[in-house]
Amino acid sequence: MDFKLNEEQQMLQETAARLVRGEYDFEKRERFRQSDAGFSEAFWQQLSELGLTTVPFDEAHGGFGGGAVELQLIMTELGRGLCLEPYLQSIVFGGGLINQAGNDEQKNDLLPQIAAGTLKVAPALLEPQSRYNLHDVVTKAESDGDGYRLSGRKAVVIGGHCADKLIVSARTSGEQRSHDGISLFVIDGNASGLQRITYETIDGLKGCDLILDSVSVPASALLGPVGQAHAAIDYQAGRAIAAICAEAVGAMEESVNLTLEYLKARKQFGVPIGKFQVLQHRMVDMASELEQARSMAVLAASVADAEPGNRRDSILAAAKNVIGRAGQYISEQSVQLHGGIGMTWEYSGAHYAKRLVMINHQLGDDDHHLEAFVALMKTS
Amino acid sequence: MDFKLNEEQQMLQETAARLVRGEYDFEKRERFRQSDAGFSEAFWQQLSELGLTTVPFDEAHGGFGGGAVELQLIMTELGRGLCLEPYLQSIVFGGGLINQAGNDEQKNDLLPQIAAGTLKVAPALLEPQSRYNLHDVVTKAESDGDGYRLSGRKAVVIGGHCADKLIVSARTSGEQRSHDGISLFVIDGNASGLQRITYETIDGLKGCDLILDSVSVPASALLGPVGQAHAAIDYQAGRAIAAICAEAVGAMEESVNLTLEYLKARKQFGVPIGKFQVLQHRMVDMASELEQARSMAVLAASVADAEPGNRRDSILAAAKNVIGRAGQYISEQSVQLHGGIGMTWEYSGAHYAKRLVMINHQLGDDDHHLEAFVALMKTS
Amino acid sequence: MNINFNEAELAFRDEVRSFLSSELPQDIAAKVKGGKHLSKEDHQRWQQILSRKGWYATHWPVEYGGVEWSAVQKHIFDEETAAFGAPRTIPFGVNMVAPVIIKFGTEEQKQHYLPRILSGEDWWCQGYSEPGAGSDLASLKTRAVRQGDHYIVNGQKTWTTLGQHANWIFCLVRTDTQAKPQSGISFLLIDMQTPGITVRPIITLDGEHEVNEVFFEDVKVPVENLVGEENKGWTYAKYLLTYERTGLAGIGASKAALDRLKEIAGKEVKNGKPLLQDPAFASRVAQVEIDLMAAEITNLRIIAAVEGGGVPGAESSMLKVKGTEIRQTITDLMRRAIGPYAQPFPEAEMELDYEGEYLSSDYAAPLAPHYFNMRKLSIFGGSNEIQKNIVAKMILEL
Amino acid sequence: MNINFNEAELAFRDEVRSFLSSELPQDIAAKVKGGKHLSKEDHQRWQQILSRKGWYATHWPVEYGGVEWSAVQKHIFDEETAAFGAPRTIPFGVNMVAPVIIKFGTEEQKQHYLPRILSGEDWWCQGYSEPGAGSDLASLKTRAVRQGDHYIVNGQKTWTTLGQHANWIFCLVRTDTQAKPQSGISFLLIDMQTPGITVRPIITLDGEHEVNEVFFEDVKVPVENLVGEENKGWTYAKYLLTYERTGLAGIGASKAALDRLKEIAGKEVKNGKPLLQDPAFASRVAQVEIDLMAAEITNLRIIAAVEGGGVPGAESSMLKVKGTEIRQTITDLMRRAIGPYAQPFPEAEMELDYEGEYLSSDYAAPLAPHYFNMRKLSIFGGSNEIQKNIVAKMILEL
Repeated sequence: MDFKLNEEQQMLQETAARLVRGEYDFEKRERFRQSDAGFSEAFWQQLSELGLTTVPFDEAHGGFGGGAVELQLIMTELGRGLCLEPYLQSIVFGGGLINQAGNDEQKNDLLPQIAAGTLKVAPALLEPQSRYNLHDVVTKAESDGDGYRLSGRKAVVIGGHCADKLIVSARTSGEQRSHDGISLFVIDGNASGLQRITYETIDGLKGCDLILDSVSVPASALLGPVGQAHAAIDYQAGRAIAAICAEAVGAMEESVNLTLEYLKARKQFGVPIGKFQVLQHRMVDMASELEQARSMAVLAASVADAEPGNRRDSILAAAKNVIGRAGQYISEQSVQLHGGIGMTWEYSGAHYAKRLVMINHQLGDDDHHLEAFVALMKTS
Repeated sequence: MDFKLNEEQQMLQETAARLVRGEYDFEKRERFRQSDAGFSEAFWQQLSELGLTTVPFDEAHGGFGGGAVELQLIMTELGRGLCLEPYLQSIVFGGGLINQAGNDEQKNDLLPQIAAGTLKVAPALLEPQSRYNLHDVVTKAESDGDGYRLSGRKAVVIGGHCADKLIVSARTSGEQRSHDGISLFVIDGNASGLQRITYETIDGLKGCDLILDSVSVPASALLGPVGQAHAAIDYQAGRAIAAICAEAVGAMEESVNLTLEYLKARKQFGVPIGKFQVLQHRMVDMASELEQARSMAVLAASVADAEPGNRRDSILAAAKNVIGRAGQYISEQSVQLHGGIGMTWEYSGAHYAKRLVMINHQLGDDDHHLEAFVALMKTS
Repeated sequence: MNINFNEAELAFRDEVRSFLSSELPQDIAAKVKGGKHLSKEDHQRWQQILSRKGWYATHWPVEYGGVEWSAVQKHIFDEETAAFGAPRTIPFGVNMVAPVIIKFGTEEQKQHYLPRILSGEDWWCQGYSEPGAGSDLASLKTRAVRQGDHYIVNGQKTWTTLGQHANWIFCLVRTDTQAKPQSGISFLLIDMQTPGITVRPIITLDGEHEVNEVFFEDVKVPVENLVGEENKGWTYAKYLLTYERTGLAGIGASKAALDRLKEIAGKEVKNGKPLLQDPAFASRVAQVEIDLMAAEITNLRIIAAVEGGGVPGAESSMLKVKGTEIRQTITDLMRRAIGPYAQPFPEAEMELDYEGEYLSSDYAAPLAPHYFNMRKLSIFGGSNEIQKNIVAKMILEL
Repeated sequence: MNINFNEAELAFRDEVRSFLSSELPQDIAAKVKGGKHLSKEDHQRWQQILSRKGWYATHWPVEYGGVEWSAVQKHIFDEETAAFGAPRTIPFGVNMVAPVIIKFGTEEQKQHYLPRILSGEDWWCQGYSEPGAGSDLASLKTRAVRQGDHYIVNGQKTWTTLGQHANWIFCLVRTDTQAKPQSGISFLLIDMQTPGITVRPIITLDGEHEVNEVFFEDVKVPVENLVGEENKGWTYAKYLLTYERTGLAGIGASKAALDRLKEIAGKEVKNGKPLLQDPAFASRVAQVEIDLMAAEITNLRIIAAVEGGGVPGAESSMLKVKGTEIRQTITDLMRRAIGPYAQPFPEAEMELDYEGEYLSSDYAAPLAPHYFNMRKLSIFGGSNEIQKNIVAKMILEL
């Protein structure tokens, strides 16, 4: 049993940390956020130049051959900087889907570009009625000659606004919530019939809903065996969960630190407010939730690349549940302990607070994952 | 809108309060508890002499003609004294069942004796498999000539150890959890085939399980129309809920007071521990839960005698839910704030702590009543 | 004891309801219920309707244009207006500065200011908090120095709610730096048009412009704008603190919000069924409904005590904490209800006159911002921690 | 980074498991799992089995009869013993007084006391707390006055766990009343058979006799029973406080308790189905299982840090709070699981040799008493409030 990073991992972490520290203060983030892309293309390029975008991919595809632990280290640093780049969507989740479900041709074509950061992809899996349920799919893909024609709507595609290609789940057979009959398609961002309704999110990211109105794609757009995409979606969502847990931990660490500093600096009634016992204990509770979250991020990373099955699913559900609850607690208490200042747009802490709550709305909230955990629990 | 007591009610409250104050300190309670009966027959007689046992009954039956508000006042004082007498079981719940379901002969025969305190009854409605569900009944009552023969087991009959008569629910038809087909029988405590397994409860009361092994009763033992007892059971359980909520409030008030006094008296690190802000805020939270509980006890009393229906059921479920949660919170925090001393048998506070948690196990706990409330909630 | 409304109270409720049915503009109510932005004009339009009816200054004596309502009537009015979706009354003029002027002001001040508040001519804001003095008002630093017939005011106020709409501000200012912190404070009325005043917006984390900073640089304020005696401002502020305490818990608003939550959760779908039929979500809704039920009765008990001649004391602090926790729980559940759609922030959908298509539904856009906005409930108006300090000291005597 | 056990660790776990399978007496394990009373003899029997194996003094250096286990091995041992239902080690001798004697005692003291602890000949109890000094040990009042070759001890200790079984007690006593509160305290070993000592049971709210008061009236204690230097007792007590910190969170015990909870909730019936299939109850069980999972990893992270040469610091305090909350939640759910049958208190069913019929089930009787008993977890051993004070000061530097 060993929680220590090896030398390579330490270097990776240091690289990511140094980059974020150097390139991503709050003011810069605000500028990136307000740009058209909603993030920094320059920073994205630096991620690529430093090889960070290549981390999870095989060497054969221009990758670094890293696993969930390496992704965890990077995501934590990106979380600490509240970074806006679509690393989770393109490198972890989208790349993962292609890597798992794609054929050699697709992998050889797409993965090197994704790893190099020159091609951005975004998974488009949710729908207006699906909530967090990835197998609640009504978007239809009908055979059309050699290819398919897709119609429907995909919801809240974070990073979808800037994706060169979208990885869309659609139903080729089966009932609305059946695990069988879901297929994945890689669709060009400028495909005819594809409309993106772009928006900012409350926590400063960008995304879109996709309207697919008889979008025609060739057979080669199909990712993996027809109707059998659920396994890959489920497995890769698990990898994404582990990654977003790590991101959340980075954001929580920063939020806890900001709050602690504030308690030491801010005076009221003649003393630093951190001298008030109630606030001290609240701060301890925040630190304690952070420890729980850290532990679950580590545990999630340790199973993210494992065989699919009950143990992996349970741990990932548990991790997202803990991170969701800890994130909301730390968010709310950081605002509360800051008082008014914690509620202002111009204070970075407020944006950590928002991101932490919104992470609970990505890839399933704590209620969703508690229910998932119960379903996996031996109850008799 | 008026929360004030009228003069009669004030007198009633003062009478009950004076009696409990005078006759029921903790040492006496310990003596009563250790007696064979498990309570004070003398105190029971005083309740009767002062007319307190007559309160809910009609004047025609030797009663005072009071309602739920009057019962609330008495129960709160009994709760404050942690009184052990079976007032809830005999006067409120048992008497109520006879009053609602009984025919004139039964009422004229039994109610005056109950009101006078000379006859004690106890409702025996639960069963080993039923949890808090009063219509989960497998005890059978089969027609047997002019009468019935009952077989089965009734569970956790508080006050059943000393009851002269037991009011037993049994199934005359229908499935195990059907509302239809439940009948009530008034059975002599010394009926042949009836065995009582007597025990103390963790909070110092006494009760028993009943084993009915072909207990024969005449037709006149049937209380109300055959198979139709559910309505009376449900309604009277509601009256009992309102009463036990009031009892809980009395116990909570005493528990909160004891804790507050302790915070002021006990010194550590050279100051009264009530000077520590964390303990102050905890104490405020306890007081706040008490206020919520008080409000719900008032509200429960205001609907306990009302027409049956959704509003009454919802409010009573809500009340018991609030009281259950507030009681447990106050119990646990009173122990915590007292430290070790709060865990000792010889300190009265520990017994309030136990009673408050156990009230949650009588007539349905907070989970049970939350579920009941949800079932009554308009969800579409 | 009869905790239901009596006949007179029921009749009053009917009167209020029928007034609201006929007089509350539908467009305004729709915005309030939908959590959309309200303009200054919306507020003023509704205020003038109330004023015409004589129901605006519900806390004033009749002689100044108020109404003589019992505590129960005030409560009924608050409940019903919240239920119908009337805009909340902006309290700074009618419910804050006016009572101080009525109690401590000169006859001239009463004659001048009160009618202008009733008519809506003046929009007041509050100048209490400072960057270094939030919950700890006694440490405020804004200075007012007497020079002949004027005070010269220098300093900064913050968290000034809707200061961007205001033409008057009432301030606590330090007039004696030698005295003990609480003794050198005065209560000053300041025309926002006076040279030297700058209002700077504070944008909150939900993107709203609701609060402001107000800077004072050599602002000349006539001495007749002093309320009461110099250096007695702390007393007047404390008077106001006890005065404005009923309704702090926002029970009526929470009831309206709970209805909205149930409506939304009835429309949202989870696995093909209304979310409100999901046992776990329904339980969470039920639990907050139950807690609100209890808080409502607690509120009524306090109101009844006031009715009986009592003064709402620290009990209100306790209820404020509970009430804000409940409200925050409701906003948490509303945000949760819409699942992934809590993330998009289509600001246009929150605007008054949005007529485009909605991204997901007509109710989703404001829910997450609203959740974040409502974090203020446990901070402003005396943080919940301060409220608990008050209860510990005043009621529990710890 | 590999957070799974390595092969050597897995091999060790197998060794522990096979030892427990063959050597842990079934009757004792059944009592532990069923929450029944354990006798002094049960404890001693198990202790002697461990001693024979050389696995009793897991925290001692090898030279005194301990074993050289890594932090991970200790953790595995704790987990497995808890899972198998071994009695918890009574810590006062082997894990508390012994480390102090080893670190600060004389050679004679080591030679005399340590073998008797290993053999089980001596049963130690702890004399720290006093009626006026619970969390605030510095204010203790029990006096020891030097008279020739003896100290004369007068005073009272309390919360002395299992003092009724003990023949030795280690005490903090005041030897200098002039010095600062923490400087005048000494660490004294006292034979319980000495005249002047009285042990009085304290019955706890669950009816148990687990703790005691110990009275000292002119008790003569030989000076050679002083550990280390006079007036340095506070230092030794503090050493012990850091020493005994791993395992405070009781993760192993909580895991065993969670298994038991699930077993019980699988047998209990609600509306004809196992309670564990009730969505609401299952969610509560799942939530505590998840929290325990996180706490377990936190524990492992602390252990790994110790392994790497670190000292478990205030992180243990944080984990102690979380761990006791989890354990208390589990006992709460166990009590809830049995519904109305939480009320009956059939004490006989909790006895060692009960062979009668069970009122409801063989597991119900101890659950409510156990819930009440476990309230102590957040009080004793430094209340959770004190733990948070420590974290605030030591880690957060507030």
